[in-house]
Amino acid sequence: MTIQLSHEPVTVDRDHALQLLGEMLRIRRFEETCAELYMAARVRGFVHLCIGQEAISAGLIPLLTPEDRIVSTYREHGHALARGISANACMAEMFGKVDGCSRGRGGSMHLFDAQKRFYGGNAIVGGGLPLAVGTALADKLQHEPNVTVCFFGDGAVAEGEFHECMNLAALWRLPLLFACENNLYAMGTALERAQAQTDRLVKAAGYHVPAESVDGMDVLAVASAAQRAIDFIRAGNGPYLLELRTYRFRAHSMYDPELYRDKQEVEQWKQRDPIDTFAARLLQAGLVTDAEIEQLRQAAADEMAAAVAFAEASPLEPVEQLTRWVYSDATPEEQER
Amino acid sequence: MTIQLSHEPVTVDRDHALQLLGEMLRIRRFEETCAELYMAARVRGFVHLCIGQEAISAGLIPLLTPEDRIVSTYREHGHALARGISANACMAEMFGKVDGCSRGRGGSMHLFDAQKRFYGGNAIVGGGLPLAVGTALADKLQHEPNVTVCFFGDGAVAEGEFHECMNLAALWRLPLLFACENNLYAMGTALERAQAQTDRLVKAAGYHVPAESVDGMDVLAVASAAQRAIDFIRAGNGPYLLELRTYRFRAHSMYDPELYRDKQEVEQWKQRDPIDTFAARLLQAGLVTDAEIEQLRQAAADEMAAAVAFAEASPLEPVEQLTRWVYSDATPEEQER
Amino acid sequence: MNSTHVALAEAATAQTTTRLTFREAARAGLRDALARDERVFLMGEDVGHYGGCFAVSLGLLAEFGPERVRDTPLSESAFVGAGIGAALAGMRPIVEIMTVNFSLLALDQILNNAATILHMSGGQFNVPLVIRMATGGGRQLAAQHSHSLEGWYAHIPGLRVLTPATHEDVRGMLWTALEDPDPVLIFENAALYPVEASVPVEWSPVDIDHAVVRRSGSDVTLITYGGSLYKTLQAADELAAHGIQADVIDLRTLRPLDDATIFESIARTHRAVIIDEGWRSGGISAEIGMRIMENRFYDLDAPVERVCSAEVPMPYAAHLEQAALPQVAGIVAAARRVIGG
Amino acid sequence: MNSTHVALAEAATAQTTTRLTFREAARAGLRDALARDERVFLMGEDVGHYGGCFAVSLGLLAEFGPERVRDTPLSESAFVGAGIGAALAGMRPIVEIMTVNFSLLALDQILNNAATILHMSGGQFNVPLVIRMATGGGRQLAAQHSHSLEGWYAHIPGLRVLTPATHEDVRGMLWTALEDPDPVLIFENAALYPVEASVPVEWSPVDIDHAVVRRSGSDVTLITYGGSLYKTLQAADELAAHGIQADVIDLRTLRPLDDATIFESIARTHRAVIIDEGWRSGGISAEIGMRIMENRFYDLDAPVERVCSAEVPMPYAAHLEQAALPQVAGIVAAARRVIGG
Ligand SMILES: Cc1ncc(C[n+]2csc(CCOP(=O)(O)OP(=O)(O)O)c2C)c(N)n1
Ligand SMILES: Cc1ncc(C[n+]2csc(CCOP(=O)(O)OP(=O)(O)O)c2C)c(N)n1
Ligand SMILES: [Mg+2]
Ligand SMILES: [Mg+2]
Repeated sequence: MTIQLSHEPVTVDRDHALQLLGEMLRIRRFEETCAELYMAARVRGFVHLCIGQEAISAGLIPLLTPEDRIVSTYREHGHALARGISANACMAEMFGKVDGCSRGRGGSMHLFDAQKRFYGGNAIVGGGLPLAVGTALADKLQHEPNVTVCFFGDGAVAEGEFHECMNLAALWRLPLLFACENNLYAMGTALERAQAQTDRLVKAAGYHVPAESVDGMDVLAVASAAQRAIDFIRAGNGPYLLELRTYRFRAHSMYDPELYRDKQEVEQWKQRDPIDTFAARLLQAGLVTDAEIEQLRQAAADEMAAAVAFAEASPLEPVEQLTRWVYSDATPEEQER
Repeated sequence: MTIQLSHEPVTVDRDHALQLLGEMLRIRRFEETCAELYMAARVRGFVHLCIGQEAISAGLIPLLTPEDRIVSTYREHGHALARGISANACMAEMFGKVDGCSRGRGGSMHLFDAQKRFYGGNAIVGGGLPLAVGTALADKLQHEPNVTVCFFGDGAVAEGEFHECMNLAALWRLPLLFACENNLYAMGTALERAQAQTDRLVKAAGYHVPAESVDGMDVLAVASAAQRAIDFIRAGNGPYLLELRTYRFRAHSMYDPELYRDKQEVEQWKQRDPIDTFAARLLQAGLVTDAEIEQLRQAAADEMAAAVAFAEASPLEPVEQLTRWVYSDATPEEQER
Repeated sequence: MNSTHVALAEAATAQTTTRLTFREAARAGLRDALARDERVFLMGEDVGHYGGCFAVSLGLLAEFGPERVRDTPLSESAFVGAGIGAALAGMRPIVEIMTVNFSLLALDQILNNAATILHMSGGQFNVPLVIRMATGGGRQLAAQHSHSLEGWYAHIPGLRVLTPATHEDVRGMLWTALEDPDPVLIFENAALYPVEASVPVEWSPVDIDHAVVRRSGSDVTLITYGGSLYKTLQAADELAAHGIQADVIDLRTLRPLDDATIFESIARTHRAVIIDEGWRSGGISAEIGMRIMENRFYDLDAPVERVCSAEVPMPYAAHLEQAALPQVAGIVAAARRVIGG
Repeated sequence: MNSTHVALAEAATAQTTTRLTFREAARAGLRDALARDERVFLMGEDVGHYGGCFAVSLGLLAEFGPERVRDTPLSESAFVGAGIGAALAGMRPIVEIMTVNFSLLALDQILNNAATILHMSGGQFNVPLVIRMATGGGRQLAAQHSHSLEGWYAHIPGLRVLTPATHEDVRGMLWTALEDPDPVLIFENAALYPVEASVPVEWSPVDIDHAVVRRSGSDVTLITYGGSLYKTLQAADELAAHGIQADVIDLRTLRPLDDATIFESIARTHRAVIIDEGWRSGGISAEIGMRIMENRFYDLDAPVERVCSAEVPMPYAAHLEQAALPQVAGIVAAARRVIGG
């Protein structure tokens, strides 16, 4: 069994279990595909994989309504896929194609989808937090019962924006879930070399924000804690901080000699792979069969292969459109003013 | 007797008492003079008075060595005078004269003195905190036993810089005293309308920084707490946060209709005037006489009258020197490059 | 400054007029916006209980309540970013930053988010946000409260930069700005706040696409905006006394620049001086001059000149500060030089 | 890019040479500085254990220890400000900001403190601080990692802005910068890091006061800096093939600009094109052009032209990004236009 930081027993039925497992497998396969494509120089730029962290996307995001809002980081493939942005649109974006979810302008770090209320991939560490305060404020002002979820890393906690935004959200009782994906490193900087106080709960107390720390490698624990947090927020009680304790199995981005951590540490965490451990639990409990898991795996593989084909077939944005959307309504010629 | 938030009994002898009282009276008189001069349009710009807050400067600053460093705010007349920048130099600065401690370039908000290691008057709220981290870091790297004191207001605590700097100072165990002058308002914004967590001790715990809250209207309480803090820091234990609970009796700056607070609240706080209450205590204890207090008052009046005369007599910086010191060694002509 | 200015405002209208300060005109714009559209709210430090650091929003809290006239803590990055987020989610925020120097704390949000998200998202997310801030020197507020960075902001694609100089513009531009689907920065020269003028009682949105010729002449083009407009008009008066007729262009919008109005004037005058309270090197004055060269080189009878602020952090002392700022005498001298004195 | 570049570096020296990348040259500069002066330390995100986000500082932690190669948390404003404070208190800090876009988080400290304190204190406190950061596009890093804001920074009085383009400059300028009593910003175009060249084994500080003519010609002046130098040299080769000889000026320092070198060249060529990877409007290219007009108007045979980046947030897709950046063909075409093709 996995280590479980949250307390209460979590129950899950077969369909739900398969859905959670399937989502994690989709994300994993998407990212493994990206890594291969990157090696083959068909995807470029900075690519940050969340391999190892999939339980967070799979556990939390399906709890949201379609009207809820998500603000994310450059490590957002999992969030985007779990939110329902199609693998096709995500993959085409990796290829810089016009059918990408940001028309090829964003790339891996900047997946956007207005329909899904997915406010991007933000690649300024901490830069999404103020936006999330704003979307939550808008919902509050418009009396909409929506929750905004803002994902950010352990490293982002050191930025002034974290502080300012925790305070604003608490002061104004905004419907905002601070979802801190603590994977113990900010690039090569271990948490304890970056922050004097590593206990997120004590930190949250500095803003009168309720907080919980949860095993982010356990999709059920994530779902259960996230549900508590979302219920709390939707009931009008203001913001909530969820610390999702996790680990990234891969390099920070595609370039990274990983001088800053032990191979052994990585191996130990891999024992807690959110997919393998969950699958093992389900098998042990007799809830699903090996064949069913294999089927999910195959479905993910097929989906991502199709996504690659889709992305390859997608055209490029015509170069004449380069200056389109610097301003909203302007034609390319007008933009040049 | 005054309300005393700090616990231990404080003892003070006659000379020390007179010195503390005298310093507060100097600061008070300097600022009353500034207010008059402002009304007469002989001092301009933004002028922020610390009337009501004098116990902080008088209690804390004399505990420092000449090698210690001070980084301050735009409300820094008291800090500057207590640090030993002459009233002449401060007053000439208010007049924008060449004998001003910043040669007239700074004005009320930007008093500087390299010899006194007084790193300014900073008028960006929170903007001095990173500088103070830097001077403390320099001392640590150079194995100098100095302490940096950084003054800032309650309002500055909301800025990201407070957060980043508390963390850096704690992480690196820097010899830095965070001296928060909590006068309950940031311009017109009451503390509880600006900050979700108003308990500074809980906030400091968010950075593993030891902290103490002290009655900033009681010069002895200030001195006693400050000594504890400075001893702790100088012993190499890292930073310390001191919350000095105080009140400004005047407007935020010279322009301010004071719509945001009750006259009654101001009157109540004036009952706790740091000068009057301390004088009363000393008289009651039979430590000083009325005549001695009157003498101090007169000395302050004389000193400030002389400072005005000095400032008036001081010449203006020649206009040809306008571009001097944009860069260090350049002549005005070179600056124009 | 007053006489030219009043004349200007009064010439502009034959309607019923009322006298008010620039501050009151700005406030009237805010009040109209709040009354007109429920999605509009004003947010910033001390906009509510204090009444605004320059008293621009005085009284609006009582009128519209604390949800819509929202005091913020000292957290420029967070509340500017919150304005962006609120705009993305259906609101029409007006964010006030007290002074342009403080806006640097929010520049990451302004450049990396507000100006960028529309393009980076492939056109999906526009940011209908208005940010207002005070700018400019002349009030002895020294080096952290007195700069003029509006021209510098005009470097950033994705932003619109407005610099109202007249009472009608400061009142009416806000309306137009709020109708813009993209982020608009409005820079109000704080030295203008106390200035009184007569303005029409009835009023309407102000064009933010075009510069306006505030005075016509055929000998030289004087190009300016914001607080420098009045000095420039005064210089034009002095030049007229010497028989030199100046065309005075008030740019109003620094991004995008209205090249056509500038070029049309140059085609008539063949000479130009740019007056800008910002620092000279790399300021908006350089861009304007460069565009004139690129597009109207063969129309020019002399090199374009600039009258800008000295390249110094603004000093406190009055005599130094005034020496650092553009002045009427300097404008007149530059104009005479380009005319070939 | 490589061939021109290598030729350039090799032509420059008759001494014993060694081959290294631009990254290694930058590292060599850092190592020398750390070894030479105890007051020097390097501070920034991931400069230590990670080895630097672009591997520039790889190995320096092991060599100099964690006090002098100091990893910081993600706190740009605080650690840049800490660099200023440490400089004020006797150290010679080198602060690294990973990428220019992130520097916006520290702009308040850079402008309101670093650039201002000397003047505001009446000459008492100078700030001997060096800030290094990566700049530029071309690596498909999209709109929050790819801009070229060095020209924009050059607007700020009190700063020096350096843009080393060659291996010798990136190595030797650090030395000179550290000897400067005032804040110096060094912008390293990240696209250059992997480029190899031969450089002398023995080396010395590099002049940061003067631009340098990298190639001589009398038909047209091409003015550039940083990453665009190589495209410009390539364009000069192509022009030469058409019988047009270009003078290529590498500015090296964007503030203060070395006007004399520019004007001297214009006096010979009477024509100029400015090539700048920054955005066009209000960029350093405008300032250069404007200065040429102000000072050498009557020397010019044609308006000065600019080849800049398109005014868009940098897109990810390679074809769009390349279309946004200055390219050789565009430089050649502009040069031919000013020559009157
Ligand atoms: C403001 C800013 N500074 C630095 C960077 C470079 N950078 C990108 S990701 C990263 C580490 C962030 O760590 P964390 O918040 O823990 O998220 P993780 O990458 O671990 O998911 C850094 C330093 C950046 N993108 N933005
Ligand atoms: C970054 C910044 N934002 C806003 C201001 C305007 N301002 C000057 S003082 C002040 C209030 C600060 O309050 P506090 O920190 O409590 O200090 P106090 O004035 O009470 O001493 C404000 C909002 C500023 N100077 N700098
Ligand atoms: Mg992390
Ligand atoms: Mg206060």
